[in-house]
Amino acid sequence: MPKIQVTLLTGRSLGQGRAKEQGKLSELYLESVACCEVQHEDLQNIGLEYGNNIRVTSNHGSVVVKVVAPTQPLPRGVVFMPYSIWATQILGSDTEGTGMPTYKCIPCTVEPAIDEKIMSIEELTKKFPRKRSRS
Amino acid sequence: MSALELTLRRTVMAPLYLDIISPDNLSGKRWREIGDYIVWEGNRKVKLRSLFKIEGEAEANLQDTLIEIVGDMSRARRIGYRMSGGVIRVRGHGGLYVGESMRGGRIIVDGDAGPWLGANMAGGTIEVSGSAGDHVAAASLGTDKGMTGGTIIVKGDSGSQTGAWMHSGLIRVSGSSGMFPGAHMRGGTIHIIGDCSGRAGANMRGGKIVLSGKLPTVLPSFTFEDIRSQTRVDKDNVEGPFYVFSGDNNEGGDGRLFIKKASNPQLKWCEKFLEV
Amino acid sequence: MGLEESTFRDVVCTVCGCCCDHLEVTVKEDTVVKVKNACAMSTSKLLNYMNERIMKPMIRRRGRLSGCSYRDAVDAAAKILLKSRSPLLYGWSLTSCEAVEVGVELAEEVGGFIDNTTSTCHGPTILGVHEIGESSSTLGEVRHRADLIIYWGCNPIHAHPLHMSRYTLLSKGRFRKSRSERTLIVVDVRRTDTAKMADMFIQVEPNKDYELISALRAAVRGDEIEQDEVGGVPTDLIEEVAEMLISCDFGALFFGLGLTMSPGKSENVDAALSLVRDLNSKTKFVIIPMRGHFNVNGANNVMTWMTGYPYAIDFTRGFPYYNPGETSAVDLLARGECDSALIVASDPVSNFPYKATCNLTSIPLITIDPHITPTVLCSDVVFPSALVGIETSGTVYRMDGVPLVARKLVEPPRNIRSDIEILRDILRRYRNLKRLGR
Amino acid sequence: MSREIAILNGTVFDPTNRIFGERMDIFVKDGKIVGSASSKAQRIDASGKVVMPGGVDIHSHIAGSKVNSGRLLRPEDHRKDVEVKTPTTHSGVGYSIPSTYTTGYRYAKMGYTTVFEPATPPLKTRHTHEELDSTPIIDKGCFPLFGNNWFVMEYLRDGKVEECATYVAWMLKALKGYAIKIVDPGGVEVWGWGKFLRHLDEKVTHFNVTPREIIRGLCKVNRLLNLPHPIHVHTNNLGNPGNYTTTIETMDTVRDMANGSKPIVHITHVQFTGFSGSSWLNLGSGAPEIAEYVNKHGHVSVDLGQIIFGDTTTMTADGPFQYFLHMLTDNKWVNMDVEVETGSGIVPFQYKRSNYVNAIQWGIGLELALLIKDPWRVFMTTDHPNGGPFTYYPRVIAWLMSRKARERTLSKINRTARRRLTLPSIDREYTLEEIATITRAAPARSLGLKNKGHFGLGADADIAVYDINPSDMDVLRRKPAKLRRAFGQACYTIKNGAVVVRDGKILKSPFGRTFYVESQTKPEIESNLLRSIETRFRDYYTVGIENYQINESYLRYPAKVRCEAEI
Repeated sequence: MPKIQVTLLTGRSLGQGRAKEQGKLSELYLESVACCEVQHEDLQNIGLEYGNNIRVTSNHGSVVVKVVAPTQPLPRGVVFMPYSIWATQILGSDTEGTGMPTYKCIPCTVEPAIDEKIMSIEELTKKFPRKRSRS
Repeated sequence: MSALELTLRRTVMAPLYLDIISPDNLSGKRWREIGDYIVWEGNRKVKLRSLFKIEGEAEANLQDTLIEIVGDMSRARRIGYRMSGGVIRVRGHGGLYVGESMRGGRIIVDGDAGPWLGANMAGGTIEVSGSAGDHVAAASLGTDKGMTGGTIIVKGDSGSQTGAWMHSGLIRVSGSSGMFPGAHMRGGTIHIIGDCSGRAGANMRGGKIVLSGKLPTVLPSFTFEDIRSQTRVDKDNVEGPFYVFSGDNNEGGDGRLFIKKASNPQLKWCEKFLEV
Repeated sequence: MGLEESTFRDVVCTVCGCCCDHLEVTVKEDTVVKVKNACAMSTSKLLNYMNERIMKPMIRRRGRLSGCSYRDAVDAAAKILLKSRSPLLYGWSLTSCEAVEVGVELAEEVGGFIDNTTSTCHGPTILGVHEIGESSSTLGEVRHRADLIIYWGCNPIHAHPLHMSRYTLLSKGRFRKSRSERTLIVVDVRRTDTAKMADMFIQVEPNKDYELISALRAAVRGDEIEQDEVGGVPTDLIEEVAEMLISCDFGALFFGLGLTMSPGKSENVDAALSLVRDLNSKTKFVIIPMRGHFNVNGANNVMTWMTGYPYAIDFTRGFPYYNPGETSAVDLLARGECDSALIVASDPVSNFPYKATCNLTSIPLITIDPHITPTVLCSDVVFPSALVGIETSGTVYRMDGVPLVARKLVEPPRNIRSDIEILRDILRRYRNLKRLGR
Repeated sequence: MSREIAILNGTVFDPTNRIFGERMDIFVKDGKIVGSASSKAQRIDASGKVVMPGGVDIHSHIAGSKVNSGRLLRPEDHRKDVEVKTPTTHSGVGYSIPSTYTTGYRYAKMGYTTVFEPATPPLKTRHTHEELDSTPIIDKGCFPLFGNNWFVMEYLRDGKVEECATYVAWMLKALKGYAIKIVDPGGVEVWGWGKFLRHLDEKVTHFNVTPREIIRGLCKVNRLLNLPHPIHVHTNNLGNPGNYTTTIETMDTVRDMANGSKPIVHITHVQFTGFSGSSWLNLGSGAPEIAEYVNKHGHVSVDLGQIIFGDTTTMTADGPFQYFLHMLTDNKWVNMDVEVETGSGIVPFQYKRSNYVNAIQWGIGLELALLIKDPWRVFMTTDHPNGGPFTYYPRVIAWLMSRKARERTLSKINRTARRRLTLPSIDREYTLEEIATITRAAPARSLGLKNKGHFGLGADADIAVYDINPSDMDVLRRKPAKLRRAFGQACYTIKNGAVVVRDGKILKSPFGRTFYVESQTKPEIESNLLRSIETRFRDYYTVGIENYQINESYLRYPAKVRCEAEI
């Protein structure tokens, strides 16, 4: 399988900002945030087209999202995901003693995941562990 | 010398404030008295006895006092706070703020230590057999004075901002270090034997940082000075050769950065400034 | 409020830290029907705030959330907090200062941690300020005086859509009348839509902001930079920019999460604050963080005047203690140190890193929020609440610390209370239970 | 339910009513001083103790955006002084910039019951009120800043004093402010460009008006509006050697407007503007000259701004001065310029006994207090937290009352400074009635608070009982530590008729009122004004005029002070 090393940025986008106010269970929200912007040549390197699903993997986790064209030009080797529960699946909790986890400049790999499904919000929330027994 | 042994009885799921555990507080105390000491576990006050099995005896003389703590203390804070003598040995994770404001004596952690190891330390020795977290020897928030004396030895890795605001003393990290070792440093020595993630000596005004491993790049506010074949760290000679930089010029600083030549071929560009 | 159509003027927007106060909102039959002067995000919020609302309190029973009475929910919440040794109270940026005040009182009473979303947006900025201070001003100063504007690691076109037109580049000030009297420099890793408007765009390599600022500081001091390029930017260009910074009459540096969220975090901000401080010995320069989340600055302010500290406050020992990295939400959760959580007007399950979230969902979780969010889906007790600035009024702080009142425009849905009421009721119930020895 | 208290057999000091240490009883009913009480009254035995009206602080930075920025800047300041939650009090932090609750408690513990925040940027005054509302026990108020306000400067440039007065009246009403505060007139506007203004007659860039014109103009405005408190002036050139001449010039520039015996200008923290000499090396005390001027001219009052040796946080609306202090000390620095109105700066600072300049400063404050003869025109302040935290007031009182206390400190300060100060040769020791005057009666009168600072019938029942036996005064003067302790921990503090402190412990913490003035101008004048500033307001500010104004309902317990304007 082709796989590329990239630097992941997460951030706000106008689409995410607008869709968030529509409701986080809405189709529009999933459309606008369960995605990853990848630069065109990078995408060709792994033999994919916009609209395919990809798997983004960091040291801390892995998630399947749709690959979309950058709304704002990206340099090569840099990919962008809007803030969302999909992006946080692959973020680490280390804060360098500042309280702030690293949301930007995260080394990741991107690979095709054409046949894999993008999980919905409900599915993702169910993935989290169940309650510890209340003692 | 006999040891006072504290063995954790149960898992602790809340922050545990153990600043009371130091030879200064416990030397010469009977175990019954020690068991009655109250510490905070989250928002509850609990007796030391309910947390630890307490065995052995604390020597009457401070310098001879040995406290052994057994268990995972990763949620504990400030073991050895302000201690001035004696020995604490933690078998397990040492927790946060191990040896904060320590003035003398020795702390040994057989395991990892959390962030703020030896913060504000003024004297004594801390040895960690595993890795340490961020802000080793740091200053408390808002102040400009971190470590002012003593020695910290970390056998594993250390996190970012190792030795930030350090004024004096020695830190030696055998493994690699995160970003910003010696940030805002005013004096003292930091030796990192492994690699460093970058930005060594940012805003330093004085002191010395010796990097034996790889450093991605030197900050642009440093000036290349020279190549030295070796340098001294504490009483030892460390073999180079080293590229020597001075800075941080942005702070009008006069700190020294020793970067091992052999590990850092990417810094070869600076050799063009060598006076032939 | 009546069936008549009525229009509110000078309405304060409740989306980002710009707190634009010139919105015109038309209301009919307790519904917003028209919004004028607002940006896309704001319009979307005002027209869609009824989407996915929670309409009644819920409690998790046998693994499922189901409706319950308000009293039962208050009781359940109070009991969770009463049992807890280290509860975490998190959120606070989408609510009013008045609600935050009650929140701090609750945190003190229950002996818990209170943190606001600052810790995952501009927390590092505050840590930088602790060390360096800041040379700052209100946005109006920039509008009237600035002839040089820098956006660094932020993208106002997307995140603060009216920032440029109301306060900076495109605004009309007393001493700067038009766009042509101002210069815009944008520094970013991407050529963002904001960058497209710049007179000069500097593309920095990811995670090289610190190096670039260091180089700029050196160039401003007049030091020679020995490297040919820094962070992908040629040294000649850096020197040119430094010259621009020194020779302006009034410069303003706005920075965003590009600095606070990249590795280095508080040190990145530290460098930017130092750069601006240094520049003040040559000209006038101010720096303003692009605070994002509506009233996050208000939450900082309230916490600061009540406790001395802006966020990440530890009340477990009965007095305020503060140390982000130790007492901040993500770190507490990552270390598994909290045994219950109360989330107000925030969605940490969507925003926190995976490991921290896992610990959050595995402890008893109380959420107060107007909308269904992933955090709500993971909660044990859920309170629906009224939206500040739409269904209830309250004080909010703009990114530059200008306080405003966000007004009530419509009635909230039936039986939906404000954050203040809910928090007060939980506090009251908690005190009663405690007095009764639970 | 009527709440009655009888304070029996105390030695009462009520300078306003010419009661100087008489053994008498004070009665309280429903929050007011009354002539007698029923047998149901709570009885407080004050025999062998001193009874004074509650303290009134005319100038203390306790609330608002710069105070909060100071808190934010200094976690290290809070860490060393914390207050733990008790059944009657909230937790908090203290030292130089205490949190709001702690501020209220600590003032009350010293027997202070009224405090004024002396500098609020109008645009951020809502913030000031939020903090004042969060400060328990004490009554309070705030002074909005006018000395660099664009509208004010434009009106005065154009000679439109009446329009300016209408504007100021509207602002005070809109902001719920209490008095006109002037800080470094014109200088802060110039600092908006990073520049400095040095003389009273230097033109303000772009505005074609001078500091002298601003001060004179606002003094006239104050008179036209009949405001209860005179203009409250922080002069130009603060912190510069030789600035005592600026201070005297500032006082003198309004001399011709004097009106009977009532002061028309209040110069605040005059210690900071009482430097003689031409450099830091030959800095001296300008206190004798200033005191001489004050002694000769009834139109002036001053407060001290006494410094306390130790660590503190300086904060003022004087942005340029704070920048200067930052450059001097290399300490961290916050600057916050506020559009159209003002600025502010914050720098942590340490006053050292061994430092020549600091020692001179310490001497200036005390010399002023001791050389100005009329205690009704000099008030005790530390310009909290600029000179030092307000919690050090007992120390200042001890210095004023006890020569011995002064000598002890003098023996430890910089030797050159000691040689150059007049202080060692001053014998005066304040009496208890003089202390009662400079800490309560006089500031209350200066503020025009008719029901504060005295025990006349109907006055507010704000009372402090101190463990001082007046017959032991000679002993106490030799043991200043006892004096300090007594003034630091009131036996009783009664606020609004309720016992809030007993033996230095908080019993309960009700919230006090917020005073603001409404000077009634003719209605048509005000509506004309609003019409005329509407467009300009939009051009000047980044908020709408609707959102700028603060409703009375925004305050927890508003207390309006009315006055009649002459326009």
